[in-house]
Amino acid sequence: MSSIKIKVKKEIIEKIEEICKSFDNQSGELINVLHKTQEYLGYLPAEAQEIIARALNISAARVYGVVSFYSFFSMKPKGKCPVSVCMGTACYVRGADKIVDEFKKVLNIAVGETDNDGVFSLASLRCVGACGLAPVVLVGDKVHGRLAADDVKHIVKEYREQFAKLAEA
Amino acid sequence: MATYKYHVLICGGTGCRASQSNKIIDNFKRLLKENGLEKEVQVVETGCFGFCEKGPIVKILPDNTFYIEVKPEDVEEIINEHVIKGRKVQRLLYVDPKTSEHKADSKHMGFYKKQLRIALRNAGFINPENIDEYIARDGYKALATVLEQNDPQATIDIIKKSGLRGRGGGGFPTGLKWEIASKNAADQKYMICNADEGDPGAFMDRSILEGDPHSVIEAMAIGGFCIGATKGLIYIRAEYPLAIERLKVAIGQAREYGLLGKNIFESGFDFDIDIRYGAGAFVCGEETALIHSMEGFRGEPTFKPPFPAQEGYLKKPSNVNNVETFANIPVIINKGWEWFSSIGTEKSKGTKVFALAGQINNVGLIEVPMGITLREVIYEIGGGIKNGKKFKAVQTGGPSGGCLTEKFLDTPIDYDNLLAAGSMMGSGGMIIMDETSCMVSVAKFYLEFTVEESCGKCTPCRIGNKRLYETLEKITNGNGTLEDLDLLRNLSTVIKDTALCGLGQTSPNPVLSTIDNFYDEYLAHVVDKKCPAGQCKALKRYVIDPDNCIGCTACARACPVGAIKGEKKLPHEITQSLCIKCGTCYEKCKFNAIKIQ
Amino acid sequence: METIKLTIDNKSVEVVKGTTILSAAHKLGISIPTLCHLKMHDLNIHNKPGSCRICIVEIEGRRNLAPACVTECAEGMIVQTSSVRVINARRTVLELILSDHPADCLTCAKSGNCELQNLAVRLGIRELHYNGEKSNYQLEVSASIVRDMNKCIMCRRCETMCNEFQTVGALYAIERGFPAVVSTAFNQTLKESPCTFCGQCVAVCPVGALTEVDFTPKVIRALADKKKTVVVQVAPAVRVALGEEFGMEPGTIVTGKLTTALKNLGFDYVFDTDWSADLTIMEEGTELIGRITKYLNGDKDVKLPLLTSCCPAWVNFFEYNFPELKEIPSTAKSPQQMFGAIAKSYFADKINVKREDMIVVSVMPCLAKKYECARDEFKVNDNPDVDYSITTRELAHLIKLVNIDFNSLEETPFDSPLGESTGAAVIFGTTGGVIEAACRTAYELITKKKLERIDFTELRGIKGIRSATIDFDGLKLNIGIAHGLSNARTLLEQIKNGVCEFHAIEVMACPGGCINGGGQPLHHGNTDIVEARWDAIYEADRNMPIRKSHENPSIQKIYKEFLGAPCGHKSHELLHTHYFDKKLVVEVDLD
Amino acid sequence: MEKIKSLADLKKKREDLQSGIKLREQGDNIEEMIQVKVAMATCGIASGAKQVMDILINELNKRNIPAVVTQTGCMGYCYAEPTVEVKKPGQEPIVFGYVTPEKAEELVTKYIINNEILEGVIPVNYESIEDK
Repeated sequence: MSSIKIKVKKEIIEKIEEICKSFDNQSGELINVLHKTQEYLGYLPAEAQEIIARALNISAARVYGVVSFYSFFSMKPKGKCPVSVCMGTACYVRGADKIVDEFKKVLNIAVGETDNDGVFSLASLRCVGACGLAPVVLVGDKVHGRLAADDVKHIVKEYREQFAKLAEA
Repeated sequence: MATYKYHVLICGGTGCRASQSNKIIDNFKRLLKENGLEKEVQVVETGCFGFCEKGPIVKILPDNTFYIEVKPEDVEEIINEHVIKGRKVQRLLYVDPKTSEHKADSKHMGFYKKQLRIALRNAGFINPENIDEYIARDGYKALATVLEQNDPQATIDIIKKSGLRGRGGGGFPTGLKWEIASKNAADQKYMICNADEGDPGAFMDRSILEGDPHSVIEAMAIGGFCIGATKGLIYIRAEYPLAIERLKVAIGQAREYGLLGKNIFESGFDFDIDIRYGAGAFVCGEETALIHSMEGFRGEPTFKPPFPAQEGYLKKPSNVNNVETFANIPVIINKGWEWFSSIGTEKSKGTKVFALAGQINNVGLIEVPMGITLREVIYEIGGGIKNGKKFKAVQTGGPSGGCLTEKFLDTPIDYDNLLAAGSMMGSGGMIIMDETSCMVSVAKFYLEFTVEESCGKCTPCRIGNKRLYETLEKITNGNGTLEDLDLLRNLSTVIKDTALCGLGQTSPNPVLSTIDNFYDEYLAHVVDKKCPAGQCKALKRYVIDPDNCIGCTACARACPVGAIKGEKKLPHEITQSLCIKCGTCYEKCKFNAIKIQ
Repeated sequence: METIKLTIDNKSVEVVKGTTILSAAHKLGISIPTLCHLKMHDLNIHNKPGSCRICIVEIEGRRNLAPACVTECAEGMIVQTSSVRVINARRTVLELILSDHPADCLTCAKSGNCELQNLAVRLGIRELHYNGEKSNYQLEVSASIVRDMNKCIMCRRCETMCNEFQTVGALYAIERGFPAVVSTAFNQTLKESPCTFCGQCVAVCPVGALTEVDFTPKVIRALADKKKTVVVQVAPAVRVALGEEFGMEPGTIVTGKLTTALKNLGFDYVFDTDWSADLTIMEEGTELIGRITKYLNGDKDVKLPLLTSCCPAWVNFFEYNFPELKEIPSTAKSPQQMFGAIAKSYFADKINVKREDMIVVSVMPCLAKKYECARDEFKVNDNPDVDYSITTRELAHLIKLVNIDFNSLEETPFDSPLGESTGAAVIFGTTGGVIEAACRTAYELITKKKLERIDFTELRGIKGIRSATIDFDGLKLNIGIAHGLSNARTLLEQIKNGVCEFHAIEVMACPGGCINGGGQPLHHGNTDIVEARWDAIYEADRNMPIRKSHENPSIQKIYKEFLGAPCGHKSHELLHTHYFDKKLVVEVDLD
Repeated sequence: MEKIKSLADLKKKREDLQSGIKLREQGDNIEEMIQVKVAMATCGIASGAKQVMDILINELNKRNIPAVVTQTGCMGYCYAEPTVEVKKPGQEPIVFGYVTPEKAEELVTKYIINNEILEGVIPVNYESIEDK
C-alpha cells in the first residue's frame, strides 16, 4: 500500500496534465500521451508516468507495462548527441555491427547507455530507410551514410568539438 | 561554349560492361574526335537500362533512339549514319518479335522494362504535398466512381476478381477480407491502414506515404465505403516523421476539397481519417497487436478468432490492410480488374514492391510484376552483385523469411513459390548477400531481431527463440556440436507449430532455410570449427607467416593483450591462447605476414 | 441451441456451438494438460491468453497446432490430442518453460502442489535439451506475499485477477520478449504499489512465483518458548476448507478436528474468531443503527451507506483508491483485530499474563490479514495485538509437520471464554454473510421483535453485486453486497457520484468471500470446490444452536463485565479504528 | 477552397490541372518551362536533397531561367541519392543520380544551360500504368 509522495516541478505537472487533457484524458490515447510527454521531457521518468496514470485513471503498472514494451520509449535521458546506429538488414550486411563495436570502443559505453558527461548516448535502431547509404548512423537528426569503422572516431571528434565550442559560448 | 546537339548514352551496367561497353565508349570518343564532333556530341556512361539480355545498349538523345546489341565496331556506322546524316541504323534497332517492326523509340519499348509501377505510380513523379498533382493523375477518380455507383458489393467484387492479395506479407485476398468485414453489422466500423513497417530493410510503405499519400487516403475511403466504415485510422511508425508530416498535409488537403469528411461527393457517405502512432514494436505489424496498441495497450497479439472483422478496434468490426495494398486499389478501380489480373501469375496478381538492399549495385525500391525471377531482379534491375563478387543468397521476407540460393534464381516470384522455397513474400525486403556473408551469422542476426521484438506472450516465441539464438551463438563461437544442429531443427519446427502469432510462427524460417540450403556451412562451424565466409570472429585464427615476417615489431607493439612475441628482426609468433582476435596486428602489418585462417 | 459434431482422438462428440476443444475433450473424458488457462465460470473469472501452448492439439487440415483452450470446435473437425507431433511439441514447449525456471523444487513453497511440477511428471521430463540464460529478477518479501518472479511462467493469471477482477492494478506485464514478466510499476515493492494484499494472485498462481509469507517457523518458535502463552484464533472460512488439505471432500466441516489439532500442536488457548465476529456485529450493528437513527431524525451530515470493514484487502483498497470516502466505512475493527485487542487486554488480565508474554496467532483464509496485523495502529508499544497471521495452507503444513493424523482426530470444542459463537459469525466466511449476520441482530435491536425468519436468502448468492430491501417492520433498508473489488469499485463510484441508494453495503475482496480467500487451499481453477465450501458455511450456520450474535452469552458477558455498551467508550478504545489516505501524492517541487 | 462535389467536378478539375491552366493564369506556360523534380523522401533528404534543392532554386533564380522546381517522393534509386529529374521543354525527362551540391550547380550551368549531360544518368527502367 502506497502513500509515497513524489516531487515534481510545478510546470512539469501542469504540462503533462495538459497533454493528457488534450487527449480528453482517454486511456486509449495512452501511447499518444506518452509520445507527447517524451517529446517534452526527452524521456519518461517514473514520476511522469505516475502523473499520466493518475490523469488517465489507469494504473501506473499499466503505464509502465506499456512504456517498457515499446522500444521508442525510454526511461533514461539521452545524451545531447544521441548516436543511433542503424541495424537494419541492409546496414547489417554492409557491416553495421563493426560500426557499433567501434562506437562502443570509442565512446566506452554500451548500447543503451549515455557517457559520463552526458554528451553521447549510443543506441541501435531498425532501418531509417536510407538503405542506399548503408551502413548508416544518425547523430541527432543528421544522417551519416556509407560509413566505415574508421570514420567513427572522426564523427565523435567532430561532435565533441562542436559541443565543446557550444559549451564555451 | 558549346551546346551539345546529341547525347550518346552508353550502358555501364555489369552485363553491358561484360560485353565490351567500355570499348564502345572508347570508340565513340575517338571517332567523334576524329570527326571533330566532340563539341557537338556528348558521350555519357549510364547505369543499367535493365535490358541486359540485349546489351550493350546505346541510347541517343534527344531523339530517344535505342540501339541494342551494339558492338564496338558498330560505333563508326552509328556516327556516320545517325549523328552525321541523321538516319537511324535500322539493323541495330529492336525488332518486335510479334510485328517484326523495328522499334526505334525507347518510349514505346516498355515491354523490355522489367518494372511496372502501380503502387509506386506517383512516387517520384508528383509533388506529394500538392493534391492537385494527384488529381491531375486521375486521383480520387476511383473514389468518385465507386461512390457514384453506390454499390459496395460491386466494388468488393471488383477487388475480389482482381486477385489482389495483402501486400503486408500474409497474402490474404483483399476483396474477401473486405467482404467479411462488410457482412458484420455494427453501429461503427473501422478501416485501418497498417503503416507500421517494421521489417528491417523494407521501406516501401514509407516511400508510398512520402511520395503518394493521397493514394492511400483515397483507397481507405473506398474500402471504408465498401465495408461500411466511416472512420479510418492509420497506424504509422513514429520513426517516420516525414511520412507522418506528408500524411497530415494530405489529409488536410483532402478535407479542404471535401474528399474526406461529411457527405463526400454529395453521396451521403462520410469518411475521415485519424493518425495513430506506433512506438517501436515489430510485432504491432500483426493486426490484433496493432489494434491493442491503438487502444493504448501493450502490442500483444491475441488468438484469432475473433478476427478483427468480427471484433477489432474498440471491439468493433475492423479491417486492416497494409499501405502497399491500399495503393493498388484506385488503379484497380480505374483500369478495371481485368487489366490488373492480366499482370502476374495465376495465384498472385499485379505487382510487388521490393526494397533491394545488401551487396547489390542498385540498392533501391523496385516494383515488378509477380512472376519475375530473382535472377532478373538481381542482375537486370539490381545491376548485379557489388564489386563483382559471387552471389551467395537472397533473403526475402525479412525476419519471417528465408535465404534462397542460386538454385532458386529462376523461380518466378510469387506468394506460393516463395513459401514453397522455404521463404515468404513478407513485406518486400530483398537482401542480397555475397560470399562474404556467413549464413549462420545471418540466421543469428534475424533471430537476434526476433528475440528483441518478441512480445513475450507465448512460450515458444519468448523462450524458444531465445534458445535458438543462444544455440546459434554457441555455433558461431565455435562451441557447437552436431547435436545442436538437430536440436535447432526440432526447436524450429516446434516453434513454427506452436507459436501464437505470425511473428513467432515464422521466426525460425531464417534458421531452417539456412540449415537446409547451407548445411555444409553449419558443419564447417560445428565440425571443422571454421567460418568459410570468415565472418565469425571466434573462429578466426591469426597466424604469422615466418617467410613474410621481417621482425619489425609493429604487430607486437600494437597487440592490446601482448599475445605476439618475437625477437627484433626475427619472425614473430602469436600465442593463440592469449589472442582476442581483434585484428589489430592484421591491420598494422605492412608485409602481408599476418594471415587469417 | 446450435450444436456441432466433431471427432477427438477417434471419438465423436456433439457440443454446443462456441465450445472449446478443451471442454469438448473434457466431455469425452480426455484430459488435455493446460497451464495458463483458468476459467471459473460462476465467479466470472476467465484467464484465456492462450499463450503457454501446453494444450496444443493437432487439427486435421491445419498447418499449425492449435491451443485447445481457446480454439472453438467446428463441424466435422478431426482432433488429435496426443499424436506424436503433439507430444513432441508439448514436451518441447514444457522443456522450454523449465529451461527458464529455477530447478529448486526441493525448497519451493509450491512443491507437491505445483501445476508445472505435475506437468513435468505427467510428460515425463527427465532431461532438458534446451538450456541458456535464465531470468533473474529481484525476490520480494512483502508483509503478506512473496514474489519470486524467476519462477513466473507468464500465464498472466495474477495479472487478470489483479486488473480485471480486482481492478487493483498493482501487477502488469512489463518489458517484452525474454525479459517480459509480470511486475509492479517501475518494479517497486508491493508496499509501494496499490496492492491490497488480497492474495488472489497467489490463489491462482500455478507455480511458486507468488506465495504467502510463511510464518510457520515463527509460530513453531513461539510454541516452543515456555515463557510465552500462545493463543490461537481460527477464522470461520478455515473450518470448511482445511479438510481438503487432508484429502477430505471439499465442503467437509472440520471444526472439531481443527480445535483438537491446534491443541495437539501446543497452543495454550484455542479460540474462535467467530467469537469476535459476533462482537463485530454488536459494534457494527450498533453503528449502523446509530447512523440510521440520525438519518431518520433528519441529520444531513450522517455518512451513509455504512460500509463493512471486516475485509482488510477491502480496507486497503478504499484507502488507496477512494480516500475521500474514508469516513463512510464502519470504524469497527475486523474480527481478527477485535480478537487480538480483547485477548491482549481483557483475557490477558483474566489469566494474569503480561501483554509481552502473550502471542496471538490467527489462522486465516486470507493473506491481507498478515498485512493487517502488522499495521501500526494495531500495536501497543510496538507490540501487535495479533502477532502472526497464518493461512489455512500454513496450518495444514504445521499439522502435517508434527505428524498429526488429522483425519482420525477426536472432535473437541473451542476453549472458553473466547470460543463461544453463533451461526451469524460462521457466515462471515462467505459473501453476504456479514450483512446477513448484521441484519439478524439489527432487526431485533431496531424492532425489539423476535426475528422469525433467520435465513435472509435474498442476501445470498454468487452474483458479483447483489441488492435487497429488508423490511425492518416498516423501516425499509436497502442493502448492497459486492464481492470482488471491481464490483466494490462500481458501488464506490456510485457513492462518490451520489447515486447510491443503499443504507449499508457489505464488501469482500475475494470472489465468493473468505471461503475463496488468498490463504485457502488451492482450488486450481475448480469452481466446484469453492461452491462446496459455500454450502458448508451455511450448513455450519444451521448446525449452530444460537444463530444471532447478540444472543451469544459470552458476548453479553463481556459487555457486562468489561466493555460496557456497544460503541461505548471502552469499545471505541479497543474495537474501533480509523482509516488513512493512501493515495499517491504528487507534490510540487519548489526547487 | 472549393469542395469537389461530384465526379464531373473532379473531371473538370483534372482537365484544368492537366492543361496547366492554373499556371497559365499566373502568366507562366508550363510547357515552355524547365521542370525540375527533386526526390525528397527520407532517403533523399538523408543524403542531402534539401540542400540540393536550395542550390537548384538559387542557381536558376540567379540566372533568371524560367523553371519550376518541385519536390517529389522516392524515385526508387536509393543507391544514387540524391536524385533529380530534369525535363526540358519538348524533351524526355532525364534522371540524374548522385547529385552532390557541386553537381547541383553543374546541373544548372552544364545541363540546363549548355545541354551537357552529367555523369550519373539513371535510365528509367520501369513502365508506368499509362504505358501498360
